[in-house]
Amino acid sequence: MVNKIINDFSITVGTVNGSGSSTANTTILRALFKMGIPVSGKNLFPSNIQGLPTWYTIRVNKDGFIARREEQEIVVAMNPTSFARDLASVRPGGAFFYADDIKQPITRTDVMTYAMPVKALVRKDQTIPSDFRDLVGNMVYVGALAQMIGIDLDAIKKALEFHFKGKQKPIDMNFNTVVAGAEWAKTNLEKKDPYFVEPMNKTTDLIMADGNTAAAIGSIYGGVQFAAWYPITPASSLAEALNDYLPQLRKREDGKHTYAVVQAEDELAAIGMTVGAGWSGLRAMTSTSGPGLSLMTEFAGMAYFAEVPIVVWDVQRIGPSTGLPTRTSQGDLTFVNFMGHGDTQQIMLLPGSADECFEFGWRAFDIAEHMQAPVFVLSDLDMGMNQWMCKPFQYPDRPMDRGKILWEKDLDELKGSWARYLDKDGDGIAYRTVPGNRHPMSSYFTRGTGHDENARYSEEAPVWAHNMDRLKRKFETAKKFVPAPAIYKTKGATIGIIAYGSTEAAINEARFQLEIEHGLKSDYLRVRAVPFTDEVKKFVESHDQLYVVEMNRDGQLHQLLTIEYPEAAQKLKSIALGDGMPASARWVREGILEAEKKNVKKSVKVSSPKKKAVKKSAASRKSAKPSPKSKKGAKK
Amino acid sequence: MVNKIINDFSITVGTVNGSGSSTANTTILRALFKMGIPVSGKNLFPSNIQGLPTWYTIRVNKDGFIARREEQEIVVAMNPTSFARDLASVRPGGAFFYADDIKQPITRTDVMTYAMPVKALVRKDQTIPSDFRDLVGNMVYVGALAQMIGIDLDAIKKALEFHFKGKQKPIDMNFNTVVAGAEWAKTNLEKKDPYFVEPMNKTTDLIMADGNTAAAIGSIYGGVQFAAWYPITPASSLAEALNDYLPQLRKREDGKHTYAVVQAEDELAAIGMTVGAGWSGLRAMTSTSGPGLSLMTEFAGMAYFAEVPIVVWDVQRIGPSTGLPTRTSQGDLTFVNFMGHGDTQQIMLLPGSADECFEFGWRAFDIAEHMQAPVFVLSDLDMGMNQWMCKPFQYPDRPMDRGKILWEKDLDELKGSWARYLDKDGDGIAYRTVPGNRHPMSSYFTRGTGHDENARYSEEAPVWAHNMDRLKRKFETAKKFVPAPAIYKTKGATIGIIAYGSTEAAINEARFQLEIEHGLKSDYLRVRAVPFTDEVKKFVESHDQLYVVEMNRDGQLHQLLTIEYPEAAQKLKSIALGDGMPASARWVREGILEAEKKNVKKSVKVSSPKKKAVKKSAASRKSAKPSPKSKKGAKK
Amino acid sequence: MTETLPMAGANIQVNLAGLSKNDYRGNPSTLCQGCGHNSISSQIVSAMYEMDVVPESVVKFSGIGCSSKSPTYFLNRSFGFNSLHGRMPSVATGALFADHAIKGIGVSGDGDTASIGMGQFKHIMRRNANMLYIIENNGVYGLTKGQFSATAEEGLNLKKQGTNPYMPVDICMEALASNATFVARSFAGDPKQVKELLKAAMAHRGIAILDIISPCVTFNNQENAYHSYAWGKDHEEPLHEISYVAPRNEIILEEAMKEGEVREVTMHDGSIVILKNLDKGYDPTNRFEALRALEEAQRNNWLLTGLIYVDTDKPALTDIYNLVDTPLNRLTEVDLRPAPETINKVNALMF
Amino acid sequence: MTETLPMAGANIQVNLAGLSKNDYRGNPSTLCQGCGHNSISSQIVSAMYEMDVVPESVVKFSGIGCSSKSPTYFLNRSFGFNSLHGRMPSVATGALFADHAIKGIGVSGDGDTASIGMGQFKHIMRRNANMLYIIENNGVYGLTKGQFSATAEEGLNLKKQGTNPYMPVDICMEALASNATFVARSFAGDPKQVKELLKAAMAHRGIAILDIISPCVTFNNQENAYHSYAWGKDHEEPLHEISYVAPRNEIILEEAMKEGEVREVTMHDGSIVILKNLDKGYDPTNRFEALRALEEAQRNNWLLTGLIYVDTDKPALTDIYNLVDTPLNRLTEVDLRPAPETINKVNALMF
Ligand SMILES: Cc1ncc(C[n+]2csc(CCOP(=O)(O)OP(=O)(O)O)c2C)c(N)n1
Ligand SMILES: Cc1ncc(C[n+]2csc(CCOP(=O)(O)OP(=O)(O)O)c2C)c(N)n1
Ligand code: SF4
Ligand code: SF4
Ligand SMILES: [Mg+2]
Ligand SMILES: [Mg+2]
Repeated sequence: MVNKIINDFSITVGTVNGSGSSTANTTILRALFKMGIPVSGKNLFPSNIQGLPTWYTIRVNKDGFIARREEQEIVVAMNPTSFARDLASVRPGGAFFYADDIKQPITRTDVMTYAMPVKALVRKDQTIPSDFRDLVGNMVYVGALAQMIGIDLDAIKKALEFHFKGKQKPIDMNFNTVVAGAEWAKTNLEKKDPYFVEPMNKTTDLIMADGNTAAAIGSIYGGVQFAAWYPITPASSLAEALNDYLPQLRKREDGKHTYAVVQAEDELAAIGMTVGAGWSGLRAMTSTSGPGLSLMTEFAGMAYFAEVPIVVWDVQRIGPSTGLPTRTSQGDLTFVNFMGHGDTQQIMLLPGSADECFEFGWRAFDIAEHMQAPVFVLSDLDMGMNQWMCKPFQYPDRPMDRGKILWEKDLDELKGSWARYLDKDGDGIAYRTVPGNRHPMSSYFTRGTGHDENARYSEEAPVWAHNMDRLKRKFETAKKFVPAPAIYKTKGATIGIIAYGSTEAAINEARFQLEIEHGLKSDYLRVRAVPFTDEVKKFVESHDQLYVVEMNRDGQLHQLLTIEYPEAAQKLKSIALGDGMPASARWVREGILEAEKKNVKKSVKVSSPKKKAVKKSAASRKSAKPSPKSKKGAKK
Repeated sequence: MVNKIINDFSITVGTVNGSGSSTANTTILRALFKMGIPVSGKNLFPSNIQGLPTWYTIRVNKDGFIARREEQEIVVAMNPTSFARDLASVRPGGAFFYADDIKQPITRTDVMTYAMPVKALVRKDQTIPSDFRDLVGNMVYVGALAQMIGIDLDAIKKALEFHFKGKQKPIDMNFNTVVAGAEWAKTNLEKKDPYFVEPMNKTTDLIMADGNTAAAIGSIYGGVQFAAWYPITPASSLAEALNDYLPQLRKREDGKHTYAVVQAEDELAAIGMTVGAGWSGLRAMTSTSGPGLSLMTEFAGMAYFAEVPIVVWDVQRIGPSTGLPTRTSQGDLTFVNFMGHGDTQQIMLLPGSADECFEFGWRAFDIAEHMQAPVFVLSDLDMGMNQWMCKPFQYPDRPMDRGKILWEKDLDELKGSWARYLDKDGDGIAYRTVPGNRHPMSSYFTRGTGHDENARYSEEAPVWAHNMDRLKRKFETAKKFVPAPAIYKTKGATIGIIAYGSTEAAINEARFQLEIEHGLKSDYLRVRAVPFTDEVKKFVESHDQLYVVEMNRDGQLHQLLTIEYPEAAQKLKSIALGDGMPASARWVREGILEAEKKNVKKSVKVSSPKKKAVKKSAASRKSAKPSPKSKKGAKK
Repeated sequence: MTETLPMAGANIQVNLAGLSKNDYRGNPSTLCQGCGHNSISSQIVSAMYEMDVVPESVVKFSGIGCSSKSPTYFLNRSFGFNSLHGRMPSVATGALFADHAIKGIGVSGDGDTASIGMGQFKHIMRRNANMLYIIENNGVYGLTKGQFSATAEEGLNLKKQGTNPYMPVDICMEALASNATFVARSFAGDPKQVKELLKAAMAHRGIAILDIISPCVTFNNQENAYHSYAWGKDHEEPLHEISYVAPRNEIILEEAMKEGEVREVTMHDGSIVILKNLDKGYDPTNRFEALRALEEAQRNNWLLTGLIYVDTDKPALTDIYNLVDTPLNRLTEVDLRPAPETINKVNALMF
Repeated sequence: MTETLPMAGANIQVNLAGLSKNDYRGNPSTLCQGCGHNSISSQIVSAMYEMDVVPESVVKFSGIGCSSKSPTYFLNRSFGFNSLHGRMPSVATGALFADHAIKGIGVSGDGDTASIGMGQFKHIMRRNANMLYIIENNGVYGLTKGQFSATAEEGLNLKKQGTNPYMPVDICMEALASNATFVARSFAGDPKQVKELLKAAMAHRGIAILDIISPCVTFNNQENAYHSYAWGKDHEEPLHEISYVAPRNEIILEEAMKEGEVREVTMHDGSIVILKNLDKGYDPTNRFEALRALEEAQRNNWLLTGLIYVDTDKPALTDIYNLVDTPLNRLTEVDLRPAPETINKVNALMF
């Protein structure tokens, strides 16, 4: 038998949507994590509730590279519909597990195949109620897999105990099936593939979290008081996590609430309510994705202009339009930047990991209230809904910043003399009061129309320009308060890479490969906010060759950097691909290498090379390019 | 007496909103036009229906420069509220006419003042019904003005005949008052100011039109079949002009209609209906302004992605948010360019004159149907609602382009085999069918979700990327079909000016002044569409110093040019001012001169110099910069 | 026609349109097994087949949701537009101007119609657009995994969602308030009635609102829930049966109805709906009666089904606009572009 | 308080809040002379003064339109939010969570509420937000110069606009359909009734819909028009008079009412509205009666005014949420940020 390959491969499980395989898959993920092995789990699911094929991919990597990988060394096929496709997807020399009730031809000889008597084993166990059989059946492949690659059964038990919150009955029912599967495999299967796991210590002091839950909990530590939302994939679980965790984390003796979460009738209402709440002094947020974001445009412009602090989470999915609700993207950057008619500059935060979702969860409120402006936090489906290994959440390292707000006593000191839009401090940020303030001089009139420093309606040209210039000054001030970029240097780096968000894992892996396999050393800057801080400027200035890597078609960050740093325009090159799949080290690496080859300006961005990249990654995604079909075909 | 100044000054009339002075003002405008003198008329009105001050400015200029000018040589004051301000606004040595029933002190000695017995004269004329007196009273200043500066009474008569469509009674009533005013002035007033008009022949073969009417009529010649709209200033008059002119221009024997104009419940519905109509094969349009445009975002993205031909007129007013509904701007450029979440590229047309509004009115449909894409036409309040001298409307010089559309016979030939999103011709534009096609193979399913070439839903990554790349290719194709820029060269020009839309008049005047007074020669390119055509590229490449002049704060065209031409980023400088007032030659000239002085890159755009520019123009707009007031002040 | 067509073969049974039932089907459903929406789709197929509808003369519309996916599962030979969430009414309104011979069939959900779509829903009824507007009403947002929609009863308790604090929207009451010209309700568990009402609605010229309680087996099916099968079965109180008869001579409805009487309402296309009155002389042309019946049902928490209100006199939207006989989307430059000589007249007006 | 305040001087008459009527005024109106909206603003000033309302405990909201400008013309000492066209309800809903002691006063127009705002209007009623929601209803878009709004009667003919082809929205019918807890209508030409209804609405806890026919003298005032003074004067049919009495002991309404009887409805704050029944034993707590009366009025083209429906039992939105006694917007870090030790428990859950 070939030499073992340890802790360095990917497992993909193909099941039917709605068949409850997620418990089984997260159990495997958690068990591996418990064994101290770096892992990641990604769910590739359809925009459907039940019946269509869905896949879950677990990457195991001893060096801690957990980005999506095109190759699948181990594939588990539980779904007849995707059986052929799943079989085809196994890497030569890999392992193919499948439920033996799927009677379909095994068309490959270059992979090891293992048939599992799933139904039979489950039926054998009398303790399992018949209507639970399908569900529990998934545990058979957990057991078989555990046995064949060496997952520690104790780790699996711990995972199940956690999952079922210690409830013995389901724990036993499932664990017994795992054991049954393992034992059956032990006696009936002969290990012919080289893939094994072995315990490590690389996950100590790490946690497993999805970005949406992290964002919700972060918001709670930020003191969120009002959240209005409307359901939309992949953002729903953020608001739902607020509903889950608020009662625990903000529990009080008197059982009363310090917050309100409102499910609005749509996104116009969701942001409208949020604007109302933010205006009246609450830490207010809403969360949505593409289509909902587009509907928020008018209010986004008003919040910018009327200077209302709100936080908007945009968990990006791929668009335009309804697009693919269950595929990821970084496609909303330029839209949000210019969101709203007229001259608008929006503040954006760009978290790059689950723990950063937590951090920005609370920081977003500080920034919004300090700047008296809407703050958009752009996460994405991959970061928001998948399980990520990350640092534990850090308790906020500073007190809340409520910004320049005047209450009764402040107004008494001022003898009631203040002006809502007066730039007293020269930073573009004026002082505000909020409803409920009972001081007779506290009130003012808020409007989306032109106004003077006293909030009075004005059509005077200089008054308008004066106010707009202050808003621009305020945006400059924001550079001092938004998160600085994360910068990773390599001695002797010849190129600089600029990226943001969930591509971090892929980029780190690609940088490693570029250095090892191609001798190409790189520095890496991960932008964490717009407006860009001085660190970004310095990084751009100090590199002659810069690649801006992102998951969209048009190279949106590249466009914003070009506008901000025209003097550097020529050295900024765009590596952009938007096809709904999480970034992989391969396309980052190939994109950079191709760009390095033909050092023609922007060549990468627009045309053929990029399209090639698409085809390649396409191919690597094991699905043929579509070929024109007759209309008739369309009807079948 | 000083030497005459002939056909080169501005007249401003200050009245009360809703007092019906517009008839009087357009009568003066038309009379001057009839006299062959280049003129323009601009209405500076409040966002209010009755009672607030409003101004109408007529510029008379023998050289044909008709942009807004800061100086007022002749001011007519009919409104007590704005009397002092009006008096202060007269240029030293100028003339100040006022209704003698306004009993307020004349605080200046450096202007010639003429009191007019408006009420008395009107009351004298028994033929005028009492409730018509205020209305007709305005004709008194028309008469006095005519007498004092030399407007031809026949020309006035012709103007009134046109205005009242030949109805004798109102014509007489008004003209008699004009004559009375003139005669009274003749016998009672002594001409002490130098401003006179004299007949010329510079308006032959020209017409007078507002951009909204021109756009509506142009759309009718473009064969508009469906228009959905929701009222909003300054766009309403475009849709209302459709209602006015469609019945005349599309009249049929059978009295039936070939079109439908629907007033929707809001802008989401307006564009939704338009998308439905465009999808089903009608030439469909909607018209709106800032706030409405923001509400159209979700559908704009869908129309781009589902490839539905629609035309959207955006008559820009200044924003963000509700902003100033009655002030002009060029502030929606970057917003529309990126309109919609996800990767979106929108086609924009940028008319620069009333006759171009007519031309783009019909061309927009050809482009939309040829490209199977939404086409946004960005006009503005100044162009759309004010009267402009321009070339006569030219009948369309080419047949309608209905684009790639398949009907029954085409499908028979194809044996029903076609695919909605297949790029058969390599130009990114596929073939489409429309509902009502009775061929059994004609139908397909339209969606905003990911789809393959047969319009089937697909979540495959390569299918998505393949389709998005085609859309990008299609956008490239658009460069061949959108209007090329207008280019004006000067021998020995050292700088290039790039602008668009209604600033043309101001820029031409500024170029003239720069050449004569400062020896600075310039070439001028007026962008007429996005995507930019090759002519724009060549112009950019062939100049070392480029000034991008526009009426917004952030230099939006400058931003788009920077993204498109990074290699030229450093020579592109932004001259941007958005304060709601139409561009004047002065700020264009001063902006360029200041930029020329300190040739530091982008210095103009961001900071102090630009702000100075603002203040200057502010000052020139005769209204003090607002100073912080106490809240108490706010309450009075 | 070409041989590539999925047309009826020699010995397959066909209807008067010469089509087999297959010609009315759509793609296989991707909805959950047992979803109420699926049975509605198959009733649409049957109704269209039995009414000899020509698929090409129908256009399908929907918004976004599980329900809004349905148009892919019937009438493959009809054009379809799966629009935006809550925006089906505006898209349909515009599209139906292209060819006034076309009938619209819209399928929406309670979230799509009563939550985000409330505004457009109300306004398309005011305009009386000529379409069958089906609401597959399950009280939840199915596609986003079961949150409460605006039609969920107040106090309804769902495991993951907690308790619904807001008053429910009554689709039929809303339709009456907005002067819809055809208002009916049924229950997906009663395919016969669903089909009859579908036929009646298809025959109606103008907006036909059909609120079909369609249980979400996955997210809203506990015993106590209004939109669940269980609930429907107990509480259902059929208002009157309807059976459809192919076009005959018109019969106009008189005033009062007596117990058990049989009553016919004549549709604009001359076809007839026969009403069998089950209870207290119900007259579906009496708006006041309709309001009363609904108010009573609300108070008693009844699931009132049947043809609740119909008004056959109001002109449909496109009729109001007095359009040319040729479908607008078949007009050409000759009809659409004013003659060259007109341009001078126009320029003469520009002064 | 500082001497810079516009407070009542020594010998100026003040109310129980120690304020003079001036303290309730706003800026001078910029609306047209004779606009119905202006008389409503002055009735608001009077009502608030007479009810001893503390201006700082009221927040003003509006959308966009002539009507929506009104909040600048009353209660200068209250906070105000002139929001977006049709979006007043959502902004108010969010803002009112900040301090549950605050009462919202919203002024909207028929376009702002029934056209673009229909969706949010319907949903704020479902939620029973604690605010007085006034619709200044003139059947046109005043600020954009007189186009038809959604409440314009079908067939209404306006010079510049032509004929309105669509069915009108009946604000009160919509309110009833959406289970609003207070529904009333008045006429700007009847200041006394307007003021009484304003007081009753202010005393109601929950959403109070007040549809006030408010003629647009500039664009919609021909004799034949529903929303014009002329029309109102002839067709107005007062339903019952209301006079307001300061808080006393509660009296609960019994069932049937007899001719001419005097009937009192007790509001949540204990204050009382006395109803003088003019016609056929009208009972404003009977939803069915309300529907009947409106339906009848619609059929006869009557302008029905008065307190049409009231339900004093439903909790207001913020009550449902069981909030702490301190206004939310006065809570500080101590109340809002979980204690440091909790973070480890949280991290333990992340696996
Ligand atoms: C603007 C927008 N917001 C949110 C969504 C997400 N979304 C998709 S379907 C749906 C709800 C569908 O509910 P319903 O209309 O009742 O249909 P059902 O699935 O229950 O049949 C939502 C909120 C969306 N697609 N677009
Ligand atoms: C999104 C948006 N669309 C359109 C407008 C233009 N607009 C301003 S007021 C108004 C109508 C107001 O009508 P109504 O609410 O009845 O108030 P009224 O002026 O009649 O009192 C419109 C359409 C706007 N401000 N915003
Ligand atoms: S989730 Fe509910 S509504 Fe959606 S398909 Fe499944 S059963 Fe039907
Ligand atoms: S236009 Fe009409 S609604 Fe507006 S202020 Fe004037 S009268 Fe009132
Ligand atoms: Mg539903
Ligand atoms: Mg109105």
